[in-house]
This record gives sequence, C-alpha cells and structure tokens, in this order.
Amino acid sequence: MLDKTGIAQRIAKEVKDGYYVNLGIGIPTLVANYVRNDIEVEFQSENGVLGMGPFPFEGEEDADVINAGKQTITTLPGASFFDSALSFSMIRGQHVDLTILGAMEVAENGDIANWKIPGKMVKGMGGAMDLVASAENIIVAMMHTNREGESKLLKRCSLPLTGVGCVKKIVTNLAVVEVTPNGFKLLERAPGVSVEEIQKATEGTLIVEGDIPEMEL
Amino acid sequence: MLDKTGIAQRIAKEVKDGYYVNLGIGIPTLVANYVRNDIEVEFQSENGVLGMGPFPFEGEEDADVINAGKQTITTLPGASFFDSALSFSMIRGQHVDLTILGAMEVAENGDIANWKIPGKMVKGMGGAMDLVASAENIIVAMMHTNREGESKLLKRCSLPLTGVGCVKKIVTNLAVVEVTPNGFKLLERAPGVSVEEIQKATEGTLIVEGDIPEMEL
Amino acid sequence: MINKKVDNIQEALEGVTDNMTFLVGGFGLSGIPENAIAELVNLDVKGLTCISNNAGVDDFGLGLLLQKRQIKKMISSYVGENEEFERQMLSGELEVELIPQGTLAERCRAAQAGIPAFYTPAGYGTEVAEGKESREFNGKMYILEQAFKADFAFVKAWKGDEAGNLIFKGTARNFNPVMCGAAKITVAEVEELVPLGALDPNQIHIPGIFVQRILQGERYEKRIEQRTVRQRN
Amino acid sequence: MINKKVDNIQEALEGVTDNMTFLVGGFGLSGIPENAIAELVNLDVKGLTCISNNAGVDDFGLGLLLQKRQIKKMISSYVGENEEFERQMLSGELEVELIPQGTLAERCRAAQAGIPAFYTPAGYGTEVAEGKESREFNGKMYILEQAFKADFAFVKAWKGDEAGNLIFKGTARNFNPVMCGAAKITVAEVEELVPLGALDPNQIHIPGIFVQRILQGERYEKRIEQRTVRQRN
Repeated sequence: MLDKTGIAQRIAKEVKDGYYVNLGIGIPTLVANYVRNDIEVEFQSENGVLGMGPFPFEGEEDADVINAGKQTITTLPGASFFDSALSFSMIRGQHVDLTILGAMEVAENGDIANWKIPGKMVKGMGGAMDLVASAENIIVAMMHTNREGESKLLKRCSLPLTGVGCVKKIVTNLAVVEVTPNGFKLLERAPGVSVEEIQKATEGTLIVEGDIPEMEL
Repeated sequence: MLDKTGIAQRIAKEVKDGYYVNLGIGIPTLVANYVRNDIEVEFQSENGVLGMGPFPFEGEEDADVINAGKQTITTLPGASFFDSALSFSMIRGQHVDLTILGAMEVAENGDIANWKIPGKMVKGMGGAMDLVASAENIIVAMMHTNREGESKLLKRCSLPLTGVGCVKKIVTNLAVVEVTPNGFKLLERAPGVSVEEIQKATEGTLIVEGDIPEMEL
Repeated sequence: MINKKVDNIQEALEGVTDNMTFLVGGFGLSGIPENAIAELVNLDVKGLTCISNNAGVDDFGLGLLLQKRQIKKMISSYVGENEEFERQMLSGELEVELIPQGTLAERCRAAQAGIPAFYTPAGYGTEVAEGKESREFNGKMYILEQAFKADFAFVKAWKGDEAGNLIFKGTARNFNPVMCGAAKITVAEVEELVPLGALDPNQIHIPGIFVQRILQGERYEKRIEQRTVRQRN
Repeated sequence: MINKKVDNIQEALEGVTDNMTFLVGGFGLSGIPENAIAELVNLDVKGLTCISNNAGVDDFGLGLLLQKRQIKKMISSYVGENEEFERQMLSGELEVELIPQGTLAERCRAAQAGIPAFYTPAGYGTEVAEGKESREFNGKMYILEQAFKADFAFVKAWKGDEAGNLIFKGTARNFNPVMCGAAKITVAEVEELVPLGALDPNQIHIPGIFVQRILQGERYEKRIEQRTVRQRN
C-alpha cells in the first residue's frame, strides 16, 4: 500500500517529456518532486505563472510570487507571468497537457466530485471546474477509500459533480486504474496489495484482465 | 460651403476634454490637426496604439509604428501598444468616447453604409462594423451629396449596411445634422449655404426648427 | 494625455455608496487593493456585492469588510481561510455565489471587452450549469455565461503613470488586469506612480483608457498567506 | 524548459500540406511572418485558406502566394492595395470572406482561449449577420460568432527565447499574439532569438505554451506601406 508520497511518485511517471502540467493542491503538489530530471517539463499555476521552480530559500520569499496554493515559490529561466484570463486560456484552450488533482469521488463513467459536501462548509471549486472540463488528460490522485472505509471509486458519484466524463486515470494508495467505457480497468497494484483487496475497496465496476502487475516507482 | 478641411475643422469642435477618439481614414484623419490644444485628448488606432502623435520627421519612420491607414506615425508620452483583441476590447467595450468616420450613405434612422457597392470591387469593412456597432457617440464626416449630385442623407440606405441605428451626428460640406427619432434635425448651416440648398440636397426627412445658425469654425 | 491622477483615496472612492457591486482584484492576499479596502471600511458602506476570487482572511483583505458586515453577497471561486466568512455564510447573513475561477476571469474580461456572453465548458453537467443554457459545439457541451456588471473595479498595480497606464508584478497580476474597464469606474492604486513617459509603451499591461482614477497607494503590507521555504544545503 | 527552437524555416513548416487553413499575423505589411510566407511560396502548397487581416500587396506579404495562385480562400477584414487579388476575386478564382476586424481578432482569441463561441454587436443587421444567430442582451442586439479552426498559425515577433516566449514591438504586435495557440501548430519567427532567461518573465507578451516552434528569422525587409512624414521647421 502506498502513502501520499508513494502516490505522488507513481503519478510522476505519467509526466512525459515536453508536458505542461497543472498540479492541484495536496498530493498533486508533491508530484513535482519526483519527476525525472532528464525530461523537460513546465509547471503552470492557474493564478498566473508558467515555469515554477522550487520554494524560495528562507528570506527570499516574495509576496508577489506565489502559486495557486498561495505558497511562496520561485521561477526558472524561461518562466512567465500573466493574468487570470490568459491563464485560463491556457487551461480552457487545452494548451496544458496534463492536469493532476485530488477527488472525493470518481465514477466509472469518468465523473468527478471534489468540491462540495452538502451540509458542510463549502470553500469553492477554485479552478477545478475549468481544469476538469477542459483538460484532455486528467489524472486523479487520491486514497482509494474515505476515512469511513467507503470506496471513492463508484458506479455513480453521490456528491455534487465537479465535471462529467472527464477523468482518464486514477492513482490511489492501492492501484492504478484507467477509466474506460466499460468501467474501471485495473492496470497496476500497489506493492503488496492483492487484486482482491482492490476489488473489495472498489464499488464501481472493476475490470481485471490477465495478470495485474505490481507498480514500479 | 465647406471643403474637406472645413468639415474636419468643424468636427474638431465636437472633440471634448478627456475624450478617447478613433478617427477613420480620409476626412476624419484630418480632424486631429484642428483639435484645440488646451484640452486633453488621446487618439486610438485600431491596429493597436493609443496616444498617437504627429507623423515622424523624415528619416525617423519606423515600420513597426503605424496607424490603421498604414501610415508611419509617432507616439506621445503616455502612449501604449497592444494587440488587436485588446484594441477591439476598447472599441467594443465602449471605452472609446468618440468615433469619427466617413460614409457613402446615412439614413434618417441612423443606419450607415460605408463599405460596399454591389458590383464593384469590395475592399472590406476593416474595423468599421465593430466601431459603429459599439460606439456610443458616432459622427459621420462626408460630402452631403455624391459625385452624381445625389443626396447621401436618405430615408433608407440603398447600399449594404455597415451598422444599424448608430449614427448620432453628421457633418457635411453643407450642414451639421443630428439624427433624431423623427429624422435629420438641421443644427447648423455651412458658411454661405441656405436652408433651402440643404433641404434640396437632403433626400431624408429634414427637420428645420427656428433660425438655423451658420456654423463657426 | 488624459490625466487620471487623484490625490488621495477619498477622492479615488468618490461616488461609492451602499448596495453597490464591486470587482476587487487579487488572488488570496496577493495583489489586493489594500488602500481601497481600508477606505471602504472607513466609509462604512453596507449591502455590498463583491466579486473577487477570494474573500480575504479574518483580519485582512475583504475579511475586514466582512468583520463589519458590509458585504451582503460574495461572488468568488474559493473562500477558505476565513472563520468570520464561514460563520456569516452558515448563519445565512451572507449570500455566497461560487463560480469556476476561469469563468470568473472570463466574465470580467467579457465586461471589459464588450462581449455580453460566451460559452465555456467549465461547470457543464454540474450545479453551476443550473438555469443556464447548455449547447453543443463540435461535439462538446458548453454553458452560456454572461459578462459581469459592476459599479466600481478596485485594482492594484505595481507601477502606473498619470495617464492610467499600468504594469503589474509577478503573480500579483492575477485578476487585476481583466477587471480594468469591466466596471463603470475603475480605480487603480499603484505601489509607484511614475512620471509620464517613464513606462515603455511596449510593456504596458493595461492602457490608461481602461482606468478612470489612479493613485499612489499610501502603504502596502503585502501579507504572505503561506510562507513556504526550503532550507539551504 | 521545453525547447521549441527549430534551426531553419524548412523545419518550422514541417507538416504543411495542400488545402490547409492558416492564421497569418500582421496588419498591412507590418508584423507579417516574412520568412514563413517566403517558404510557403517555395513549398508551392496549393488550395490554402488564409485567415489574415489583409492580403498583402502585389509583390509582398500574402500577395506573393496570390501571384502563384496558392490561395483558394481569404478570410480578411480589408483587402485593398492588391491588383492581383482584385483580378482573382472578380474572376471567381479566389473565394473571399470579409469579416469585421474586431470579430477576426476575437475569433482568434476565442480559439486560443477554448471559447467555442461568443456574442458581438459587430455586423448585427448587416450581411455579416446572415445565417448567424441574433440575440438580445440588456436591450442591445448581438450576433453569435465562432472560434476559428486552423492547422497552422504563422506569427512574427520582435524577440523570443527557446521556451517560445514572445515579445512584440510597436504596432507590429497587432494580430500576432491572438493567433498564438489558435491553431494546431503555432510557428513563431522572431527578429532576435535571445538566450533563455534574457526576457523578463513579467514582460512576456505571449508565454511559450502557446508556441510549438520558434526560429530566428533569416532576414526582414519590413516594408513600409504608407511612408508619411512631416517636415522639420
């Protein structure tokens, strides 16, 4: 079974040479730490920066240079700043190659819910609805089950949706799953996790074809 | 009767302090020469410049600094360059206070035709359709009649329209006319021109109320 | 050049009254019009509708207006980090409309650009689409969104000149440029008001035509929300 | 950084074939992609649809493609100043679609921004509105216009870097920035390709994400169409 760092490590392998990538808050943010350094990748943050680098050294923080998580950041040579309209032109116009974000629920038809729990304080969708409605390549990073042990990979989402039919791949603490027209297709098992355990933790249709390899990190 | 310079001179009096002004090609371009120099005015050109100055001195022309008539220009302190989308945001978003352009025909309902004569080579509308559809304050600069002596102030336009119900005022070689719900209202006569002459040269409804003053230049 | 300079924040906010709708720049606490917000607190105008990506924190940004219950309605994309906001929202004192961040930006830009409405895929098939027209283009579904209408836009820039030309810095740019000219009156406060001609005409982010009033901000705190650093090796 | 640099114009135009649709930057002869146009002449591709504000003059700009009858259709706002254009248009060899200049700019911008369609007042009640949806918003009439779809965008910038970041100069900016990212492949040619990091991230007009290929243009004539000067006193 993977921890959050392991999920980030596994997702980092999905980041290909020449990709522009938007990372959501939480586990997705960690992905940047594990991307191979022999490939060229640029990270976009929807508040208006392309070419983000690491966090600044202490004492070098600039209030005018932050990411969408409001964290102080640095930029790499070749970076650019832009306004919110142009930032979402990048996203809506499908110029960003890969979007990685967290979720509360994903359905086997690719629907995603990650912004609202009725009856609880709702913070808002931020840029998530634009990202999921636009991205051609969306990977969800999340735990396979919620705190109550209930599956987050469902036949149908029960929570208010963020987007419809958009998720392509899910990486959880238990498995890598592809969203297909017939349901969740199991691609890889987390180290030490059996197909049965994954099956048990998956409410939606799980397609298991042949031997399922253990994932390599 | 006015010549083209006179028309430009008279229109210059319509340019008020604090106005952003877009000048069309032809007579409108001349207006800039006659605007009072004790007021603050900025000229916008739809190809992407605000704060145009006079033509450059010989030898100082820059191929990268032109107006919408493709003429070499200069800029004044406080000028800015921008792309075509932002330029038409200024126009469509009604940030430009006054648009002055030429016309082939104007109708008493404010319709304007200035881009196309069926059967003849059509060069295109350029920015004229955006300008007339958006501007809150449009003044047409033109001769009162065409080369055949036919009125250009009509009941209804006969040529393909550039915009509908948009012209507010017309300054011709004979008169200053306001477009009202009831027709063309005669405001001023050109020096030495009688109301009868204007009436004769106007096919549309001409409203003449009281004494019509001669225009001051 | 048309001079847009005003001498103080009181003059900059002249005409502001109760029940108005404001566009307020900034992302989190970055690039917010600190001086305009302070003066809105001072003016004690009530019943405001504020369109801003976020709602500040308890003791800074729009949180200052929330504390004094000046805001009737917030239109935002994300409103965490604010306990007073949460209290007013849950008690029903505060009306909240949450919209996608890109839609927020584009509705500002549409107002600036004289585009009354546009289609976007964001929110299709979700609550956000309720009551809105849905339509297919090239096999994909979109919803119709309309331009904002606002009385004032309060934005903050890095540098500006008397003609109202603006340059923003880093990610403090965010929603500020697209809010310029998207309201009846745009008030820009700048960290540095430079002499006319000091800005390169080629490098101006927002031409002065979109700005009605510009002033040198008196003081900027520029608070950092998430100070995140790495250690030197 | 993702390296977009190509070494020559042949590589920059790889994939160009007959019957494609191109967005071509420039206003008149200002800011046109001179090297891309020269190579299109050289490639002798035919049946092209070109979306460009103007159509060049007889012996420069897109006029060079017209001379070789490579263009099947022009979508422009203004096409004066070109006798060969006029001849082909009147004889029916060349299809011409004239659209308002602001609509041309906005249809490019819509393609860049993933907006499939938007409403504009330009052309309402005229020929331009024929066959298009008309609709009222806030008491004013608008027509629905759609984003362009194109195979290549050819743009010209002043400076650029290997990451594809672009800066334009003066009014040579015009349609170039809004065409970036508005086609499947955007080819940017620049007067000066500068080292990575030489451009201020705050002053980049178009970030490299909108550009697939960038190259240093070999030679620029930068012809002036209307040389207009005043005399020194």
